Amino acid sequence: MASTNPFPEGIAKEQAFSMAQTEMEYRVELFNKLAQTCFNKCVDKRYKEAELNMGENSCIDRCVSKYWQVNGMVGQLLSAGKPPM
Amino acid sequence: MASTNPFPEGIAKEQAFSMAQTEMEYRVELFNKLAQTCFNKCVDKRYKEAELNMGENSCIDRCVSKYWQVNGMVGQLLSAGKPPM
Amino acid sequence: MASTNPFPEGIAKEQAFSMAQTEMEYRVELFNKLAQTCFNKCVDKRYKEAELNMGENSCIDRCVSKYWQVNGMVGQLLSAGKPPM
Amino acid sequence: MDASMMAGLEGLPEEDKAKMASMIDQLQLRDSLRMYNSLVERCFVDCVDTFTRKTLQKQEETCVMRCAEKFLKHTMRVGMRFAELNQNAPTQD
Amino acid sequence: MDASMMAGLEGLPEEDKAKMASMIDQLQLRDSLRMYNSLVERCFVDCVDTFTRKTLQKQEETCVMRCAEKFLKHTMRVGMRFAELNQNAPTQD
Amino acid sequence: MDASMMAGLEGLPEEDKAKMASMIDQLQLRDSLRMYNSLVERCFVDCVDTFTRKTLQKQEETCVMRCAEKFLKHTMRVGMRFAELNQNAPTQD
Repeated sequence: MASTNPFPEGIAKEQAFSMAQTEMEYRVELFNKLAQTCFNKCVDKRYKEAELNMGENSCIDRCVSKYWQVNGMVGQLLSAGKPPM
Repeated sequence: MASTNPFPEGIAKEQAFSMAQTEMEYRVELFNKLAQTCFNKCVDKRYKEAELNMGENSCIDRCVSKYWQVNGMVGQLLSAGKPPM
Repeated sequence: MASTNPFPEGIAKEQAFSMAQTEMEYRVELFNKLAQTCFNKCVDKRYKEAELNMGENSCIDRCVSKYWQVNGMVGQLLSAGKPPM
Repeated sequence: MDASMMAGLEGLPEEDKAKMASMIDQLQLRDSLRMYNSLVERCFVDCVDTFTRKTLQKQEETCVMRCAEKFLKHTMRVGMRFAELNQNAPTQD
Repeated sequence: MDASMMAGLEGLPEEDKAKMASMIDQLQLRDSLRMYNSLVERCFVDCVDTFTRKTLQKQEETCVMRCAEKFLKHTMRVGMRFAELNQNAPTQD
Repeated sequence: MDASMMAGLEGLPEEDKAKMASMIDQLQLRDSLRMYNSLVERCFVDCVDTFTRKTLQKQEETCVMRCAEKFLKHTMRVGMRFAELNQNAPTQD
């Protein structure tokens, strides 16, 4: 029950949970921004029908693909730690 | 001090707190989005005076009412689980 | 192990942590909104080069200064508790 | 909201009620600070557009104050309407 | 995501796995509610522009329903593409 | 910020300081990830507008890289100014 280290497990474990949560929140936010952005770029806002038409569908697929690519590029720039000045 | 169930109360209670918190956050976000949206739709951005005029006030009341209605409609659509495809 | 007060320290301490966290989140949000806003006001979106030019740099400095001033003004208005109606 | 929200918490010991109250306080503080930040952002965006000096011009100040007051009054009005709707049926048409 | 995320949690006692599962449930609930709020906001902004009456007009209702359905279909499609990309390399060009 | 923030935590045992430090780390990680997401969104919105192919065109790539670098430099500059203002009076006019 007593340990030599006064706060070992509790904090380390909480930190692991907290990191996992932060990581999941990041993924959710990435997905949401991507979805909002591609909706804005690809979907006709007059809403003449409830279906996505062929043009919209192929625009969405390409938009997701390009967004993913931009995400990768920016990730490389940031992790390169390239001093931005 | 010892229970047959290894993690009963603690988790259930935390979950209840957490749900209550999520629900409150949802309400706050609904209110904030409604307020921002109706401000954008109804209020003159030239800010010629600090008061809301009659036209703005009645626009705000109707905007809140319509927003609430849209909230209900979308809620029904989602809870109907109507497969969107 | 037992204390006369059933929930003294635990809650007070959690509250202090929670306040500190809320305060930090506020600062971060202030900074992010300021940065996004001044980028929108000052930076040429055609991205003809990767550097900020002199005009952009001085615009940014003034923008930050003015944003800070607006932050102070609104803070005073709110803390004055001046009844807005 | 309250009824369903509190479902799991009814009849809990004092300690939990205190924890709940503390959580609500925290959420309200956080919400006020967010509102403050949004108000500053909105009024800055709507009122400040020249960056030839580092301090606000007189008419920018006036604009910001009116904007802030107007937004606060608007928020109060929306709050009243919102409360009325919440007391009635979950949806109103 | 999952692999690295779970790194610190592998082989943990049942209690922690339950806590983890509960956390994921909470995040999903929160995310659904946020999506709901965004959907309402978007379709309201895009479809409702007249405030001469306090109830929706017929064509506003139609617009809102189409908007909501279209956004849901869009989100499902994006979800499928996103899942495919996540299964492949972290970045794809 | 720091002074008032730490008020309730002064002279606390080591365990609490560690908890505090861990919280700050988490907030910083979360903030970095949000900044990353915002940067991607902004540069995508500003630079990508054609969807006839599924990979970026050369000039879109160039635009994204410049946008990202420019935004990072901008953020650093704003950070310096912001720090200066925080060191002086709470408000400066």
